[in-house]
Amino acid sequence: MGILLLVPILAPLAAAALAAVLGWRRLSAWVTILAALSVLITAAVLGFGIESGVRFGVGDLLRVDSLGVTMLLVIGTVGTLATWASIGYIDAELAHRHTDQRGAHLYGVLLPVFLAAMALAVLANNIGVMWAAIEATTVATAFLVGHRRTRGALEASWKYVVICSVGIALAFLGTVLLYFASLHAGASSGQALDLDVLLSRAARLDPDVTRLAAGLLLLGYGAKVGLVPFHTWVADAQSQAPAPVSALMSGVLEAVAFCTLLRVKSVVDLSLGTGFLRTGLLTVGLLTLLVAASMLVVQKDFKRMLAYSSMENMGLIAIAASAGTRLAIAAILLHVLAHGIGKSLVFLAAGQLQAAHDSTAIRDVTGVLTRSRLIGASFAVGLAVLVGLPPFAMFASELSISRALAGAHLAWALGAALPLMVIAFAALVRHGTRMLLGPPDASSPAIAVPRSIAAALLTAVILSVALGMTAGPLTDLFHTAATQLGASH
Amino acid sequence: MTEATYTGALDLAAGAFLLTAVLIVWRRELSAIVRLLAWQGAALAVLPIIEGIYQREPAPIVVGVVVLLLRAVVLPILLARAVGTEDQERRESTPLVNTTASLLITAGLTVLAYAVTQPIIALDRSPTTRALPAVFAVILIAVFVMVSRRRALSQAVGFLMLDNSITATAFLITAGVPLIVELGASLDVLFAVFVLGLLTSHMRVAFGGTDLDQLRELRD
Amino acid sequence: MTTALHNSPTVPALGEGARAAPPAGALAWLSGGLTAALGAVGVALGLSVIFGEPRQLRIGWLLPLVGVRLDLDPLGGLFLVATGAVSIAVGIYAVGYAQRERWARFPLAILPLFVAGMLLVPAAGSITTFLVSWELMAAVSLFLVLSEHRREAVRSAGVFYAIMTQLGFASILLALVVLSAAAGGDAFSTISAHVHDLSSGTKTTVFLLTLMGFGSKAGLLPLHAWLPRAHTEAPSPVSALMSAAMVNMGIYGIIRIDLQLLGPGPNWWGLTLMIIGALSAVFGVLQASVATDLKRLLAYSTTENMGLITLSLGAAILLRSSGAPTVAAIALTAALLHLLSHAAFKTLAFLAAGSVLAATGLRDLDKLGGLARRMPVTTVMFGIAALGASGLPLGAGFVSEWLMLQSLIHSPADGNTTLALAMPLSVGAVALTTGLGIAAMVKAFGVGFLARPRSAAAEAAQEAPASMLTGMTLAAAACAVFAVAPALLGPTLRQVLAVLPTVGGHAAGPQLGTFLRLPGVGGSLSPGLLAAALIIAVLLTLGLSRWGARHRPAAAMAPLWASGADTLSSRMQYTATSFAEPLQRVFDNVLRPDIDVEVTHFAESQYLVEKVTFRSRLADPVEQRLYTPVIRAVNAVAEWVRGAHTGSVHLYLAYGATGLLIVLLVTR
Amino acid sequence: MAAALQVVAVLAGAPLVMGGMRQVRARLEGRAGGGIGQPYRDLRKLLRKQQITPQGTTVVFALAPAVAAGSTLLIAAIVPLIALGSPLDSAADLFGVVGLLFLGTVALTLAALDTGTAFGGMGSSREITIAALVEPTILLAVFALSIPAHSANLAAIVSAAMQNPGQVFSPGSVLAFVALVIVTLAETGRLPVDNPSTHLEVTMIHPAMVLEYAGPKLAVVEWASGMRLTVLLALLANLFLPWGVAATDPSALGVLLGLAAITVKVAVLASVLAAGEVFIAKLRLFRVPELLAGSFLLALLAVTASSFLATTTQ
Repeated sequence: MGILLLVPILAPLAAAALAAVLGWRRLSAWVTILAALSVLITAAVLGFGIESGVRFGVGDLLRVDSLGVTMLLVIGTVGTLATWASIGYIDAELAHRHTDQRGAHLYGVLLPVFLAAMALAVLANNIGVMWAAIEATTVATAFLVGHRRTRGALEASWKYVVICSVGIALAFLGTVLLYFASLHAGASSGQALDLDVLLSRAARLDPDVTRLAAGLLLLGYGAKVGLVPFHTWVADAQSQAPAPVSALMSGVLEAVAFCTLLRVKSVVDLSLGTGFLRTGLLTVGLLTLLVAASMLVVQKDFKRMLAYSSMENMGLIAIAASAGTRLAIAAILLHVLAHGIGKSLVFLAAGQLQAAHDSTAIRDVTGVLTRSRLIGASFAVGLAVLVGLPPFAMFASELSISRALAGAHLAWALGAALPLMVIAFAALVRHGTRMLLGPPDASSPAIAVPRSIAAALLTAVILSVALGMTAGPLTDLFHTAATQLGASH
Repeated sequence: MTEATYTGALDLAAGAFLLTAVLIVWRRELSAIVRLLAWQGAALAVLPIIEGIYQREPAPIVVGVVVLLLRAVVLPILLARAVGTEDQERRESTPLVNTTASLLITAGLTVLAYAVTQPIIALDRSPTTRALPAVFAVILIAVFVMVSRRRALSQAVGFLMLDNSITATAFLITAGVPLIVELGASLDVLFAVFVLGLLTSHMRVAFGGTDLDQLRELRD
Repeated sequence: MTTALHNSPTVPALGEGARAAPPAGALAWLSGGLTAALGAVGVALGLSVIFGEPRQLRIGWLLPLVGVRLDLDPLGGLFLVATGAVSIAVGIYAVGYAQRERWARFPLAILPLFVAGMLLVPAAGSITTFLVSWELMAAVSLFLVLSEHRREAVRSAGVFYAIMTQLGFASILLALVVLSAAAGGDAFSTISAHVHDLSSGTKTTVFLLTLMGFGSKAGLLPLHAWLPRAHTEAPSPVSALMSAAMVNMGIYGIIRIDLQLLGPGPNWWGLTLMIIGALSAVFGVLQASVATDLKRLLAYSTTENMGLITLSLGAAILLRSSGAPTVAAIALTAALLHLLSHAAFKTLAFLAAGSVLAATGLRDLDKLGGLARRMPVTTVMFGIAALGASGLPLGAGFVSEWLMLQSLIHSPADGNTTLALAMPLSVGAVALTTGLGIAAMVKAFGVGFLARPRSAAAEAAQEAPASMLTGMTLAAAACAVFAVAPALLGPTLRQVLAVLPTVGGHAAGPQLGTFLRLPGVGGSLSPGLLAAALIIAVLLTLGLSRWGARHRPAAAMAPLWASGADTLSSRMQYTATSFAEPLQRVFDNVLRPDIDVEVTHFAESQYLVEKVTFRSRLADPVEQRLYTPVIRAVNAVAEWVRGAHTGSVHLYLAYGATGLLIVLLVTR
Repeated sequence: MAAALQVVAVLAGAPLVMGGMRQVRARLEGRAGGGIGQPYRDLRKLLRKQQITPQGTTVVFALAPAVAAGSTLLIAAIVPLIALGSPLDSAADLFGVVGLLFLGTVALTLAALDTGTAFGGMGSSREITIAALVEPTILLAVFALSIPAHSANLAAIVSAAMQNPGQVFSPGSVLAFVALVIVTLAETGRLPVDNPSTHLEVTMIHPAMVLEYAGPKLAVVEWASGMRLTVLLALLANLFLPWGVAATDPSALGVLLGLAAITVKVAVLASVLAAGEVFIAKLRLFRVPELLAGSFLLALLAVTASSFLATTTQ
């Protein structure tokens, strides 16, 4: 059983190795898709094969619980969509000479490495390894962000690497401090950073040191989630990265980082009580929402708009996490999954728009719905998902988050967040309408949709609708994850 | 090694560590900064070696030697290569904060570090943790260097300083993190510096320089 | 008159793109049929609940983390019936309308979904289900509003609508989750069982927030501004559904949450409702009376009527807490009856306006006219609707407005200063509303349908196809019932009233028979008898005017006097703008028209005028005073945040460093 | 029975009231006047003229006079002019009566718009403006009147006033009376709101609306406006001075007494009105709202005074 835990990490790595050998070929691309799919299948097997409970693999280096399974589902789902769409994307980039064979080669190698790093981050038992995996995602995506090697891409990747690395470095410092506290709580040096050990000894951690560690971890992983104050890379990186990579960064990477934050929170809450991180999460969550909503209002670039929408959602789940109840955690997980799929939709559609117009300015794009039914509808559905309209799942998750907040006596936070969300909604609807509706300009270029991207988009639309109707067995999974994270009722 | 020599050696290493950081803030010559960084790496490597000698354990010494190789040799060389050949690139252009103010801020940050580390020292009063404030101060100084330096390379140096200081903190308070974590972390740092170096050279091609003030095209 | 708020669409501009889509015959039948069928189901279900047992349904797996819980009681049943009935008429109408206007597939596909969403709202048995169906209804209606998205006016109306409806939703969401958290349950039944444990602060918060949210949906001031935009730009069957059925949900929310769940509230709740209701009614009708866009006029009339209903609801609360439950029951009956009759005549009005729009491509009253000869059935239909909207005898709105006035004048006079001031002022407000409402409807009917056509498009108008006429006829029949035989609704209203604690359950409501009698207070009315007597009197007059007919020469036709010109031109007629001009001048201070008169002289002489340009813009003053500053503030904050993101990596790192310092200082 | 008599009396008496008022005015202005019977002669003349339908008008134009007249007749049948207890009394209360009154106004307004002439539009626009502004005053006055009787039904109001004659001179009642007088003037198109005998088109309201009527239709219009004035004056008189109104199921003598009483009351009121009109000029159209606002205030005071008074007497 333990060996199964290695699949989500090794399968993408194998695909990367193959891509390294073969270069950008159909075969390696399909193997990459299969690798992503294998992550999804592993998640399904892990989730439904056996009764709930935490399992370990490779000694106690890897660990899977319901939260891990959920995150693997997200990685697998969005990863499959993104790798699938990558075929069409890279072909088009090659055709338009935005990249060369070397660039494509690099892309083919780094994308599965990125997936593997994320899988490791959610499966690691040791929070140090978790940290290393998260930092590895930065390294892996640095060149993906700068893939086009234009000035903008270069600038974005520099900022991305520098800002994220500083943030993550602070998280490392926090990890070190937690290790220190854990050692002094009597843990043996080899296991002091293991989650299960930390959880079992949480009550004996030195509160002063733990508080410092928790603050640094929140700040550090917050950088990767896209929370204030290290949020400044998000828009640059996600707007410059290739569409499938943007989808992964926005839909999965941020969520994975948030999942580590949740794990840390479960330890810290046991040690310090819920008050400390609650204050912290609320502060950064609300500030993030404020920044995201404001930037959405003044936005002129549709890819940056999508990036700020990610920030908005991350801010929201940070606020939700501060409630910390079972309902809140379950809602966060649903939110993350729905957001991942929705973001894939909009980013992949946006990628085609960018390819057609060679611009990402909102004002350059009009009448998409009449020009390309598929791209227009995908973008519209994606936006509807993101702004939380029923019948899509983010409506249910936002509703549940609201209930959880009110239930945790945080109605005031909800009251502060809702106007900001309405502002964000207003901005997204305004920009979306501007792009999608209306008569097409006579001079508008045709929007090409490669088959693989069309397939990915259709799949994502179907998934979005289905998830909006019912989460089926996932509901139990989410609730178990919440219980395992020590959430109260 | 006696208790007193041990404490003295630790303090000396930590002091040297802090000193290199202050000098990096002071100096503007890029090659000098890189050299200082190498010295800092050496000071960092000394910490586990002292520990190993004192405890009479080989493992920390091995770790120290690896660290020495990586931080005092490999990474500075990587950076030095990225400094490039052009003359005008060798000096830091006027920093955002002038040298005097920078040094004053550094002093302030050091004081802050002393204040902040008190809870950690309180938990474990040992010679190692007593040296912690000096190392912790470098964390703050490193961040300050990254905020105030205009050249891409100076920022990379700042990042490395940050990483050095965190590693040093780990050595001082926990005698290093578990091996697998250390391995992962070092690998990440290596790659990160590699990436930063590569980006710097790309930047030189695309922007004709490495002044980070040029990176202001992406905004709303 | 040019108004900045709308452009009068012309024939080619309408659905230009939709023309490219394939003709939607079968789809139109399917969609319209489905809509009507859903409506019929709603009516049947509603009636079965009103006169039978409450029904419940729970589906746990549907909607992740939320589940669906439906609980039907007579109150919900009443709204099911209203929504369903409107949907039947609209569904049938839509079959013809969609074909004539060549609707695209998407709006046709989601039309039934809209009805489904609206039927779910009153059926919801828990706050989550309520919120889901509420937002579903809002979202689908938004997409329907956007169906003619090729026109700029439609897009901007759609965006405006989306934002305001989301704002309303946010406030309802906050209120309801606070309520459910405080009461410790999600289902309405649980909440009502624990409502006594709530602190008055919680209740007040919930009341104010729901009032904002539901008020916005009902088009009440000051969050009404979406209504004249969205209802105007939506395709007419959709306008009918929105204006006659969807806005009712706002009232439903107020009744369900604020009157029923939170119990009879304190006095000031009632007073607040009355003030908001009165302001909305007067403001709405004032805007309607100066509007020149037919659909905009009808939309503002919706605000007016919702205001009247809210006023009555407030009066019910106030009367109940002043110890007059019987009179409170009259007020509540008036509110519910008016809601139903409004649904009937507003459906009819929008459908008739839709057939005018379909026939001429015009909504601008200043360009219409002369339709009575070209579209006789539609004209009659609109006439019936307008009569209903003006609250005159024989009209659908008469009985409910009468009940409203009766409840207001029969407040107990026991030295209660609040009542002694509130009631006469309310009577004044209702009266002014009725008076101006008459003016608005006379204008709409007289200028729009009578006289001579004012444009070529109006001249070429043709009567609507059979399915559209059938839909309208159904609505007209409903209007007739409200006008002359409201007794038919007596049992229904009695059942509904019994479940509303505001009345107390024991207080007998007014008896709706051939004669309406108000128990406890004097007052009776028989609309049926009155109608019959009036018809007899008119016939009698016609007979009397035959006196001396033997001596008359044969009847003849003659041209009208053209004030000395050769022939009477349609440009000599009064237009809607000129018709409303006296009212506009009287209410100058409220309406604040923006008038430009530009006189161009001939070059030769100062005294010879070449042309005079007159431009009058009527914007919504509430919008200008309230919305503009808010939007400006949001933009200012957004600009400030944008200014903080300069793109400098140093600055960005400095933010991080600041965060680090704060963490270090806070955690030590 | 009494109701039928009321209808007949109003039908027959309306021209007389008009003629009487014109005669009073003429005499006061120093003219000889056409005599009290002149309106009858006018009506007969008009009824024998050719029926001419203007081109382009619809059935609205044709039916409006009948609706206006019919609604007034119906009012005459409802209100207690001669005796209480009309069979239609419980079919409509004072609010219903006001509604019927407006129905007549609206019919003529629509007819004026239907002609499509500038004058028609002008007249109806002004008429409807005034009607809209009159409505609040009327309904508030109704409110004030209904307070003592606890009902807006006419029989109840009149019988309450008969049982408690002192109440007529209460402040509330007086204020309501003044308010009602003003709205009656506005509703019937008398000075200072409108000038019934003007021929200057720009100043007219009601005459501008009916400008296109001729022959028998004009007769009905004229007749209707006479009846409207008569009914309103009679109603006004009986609401405040109900003396002489016969009880329910009256004897023949009671009916005769009632008839006499109402004749006297209407005659006095009409003469006072006509005499007053000699001394006042027509208000500018945009000053009319001020007058109506004043009457609204009076009515409001009437209501509050009544309700506070009702409190103190209890």
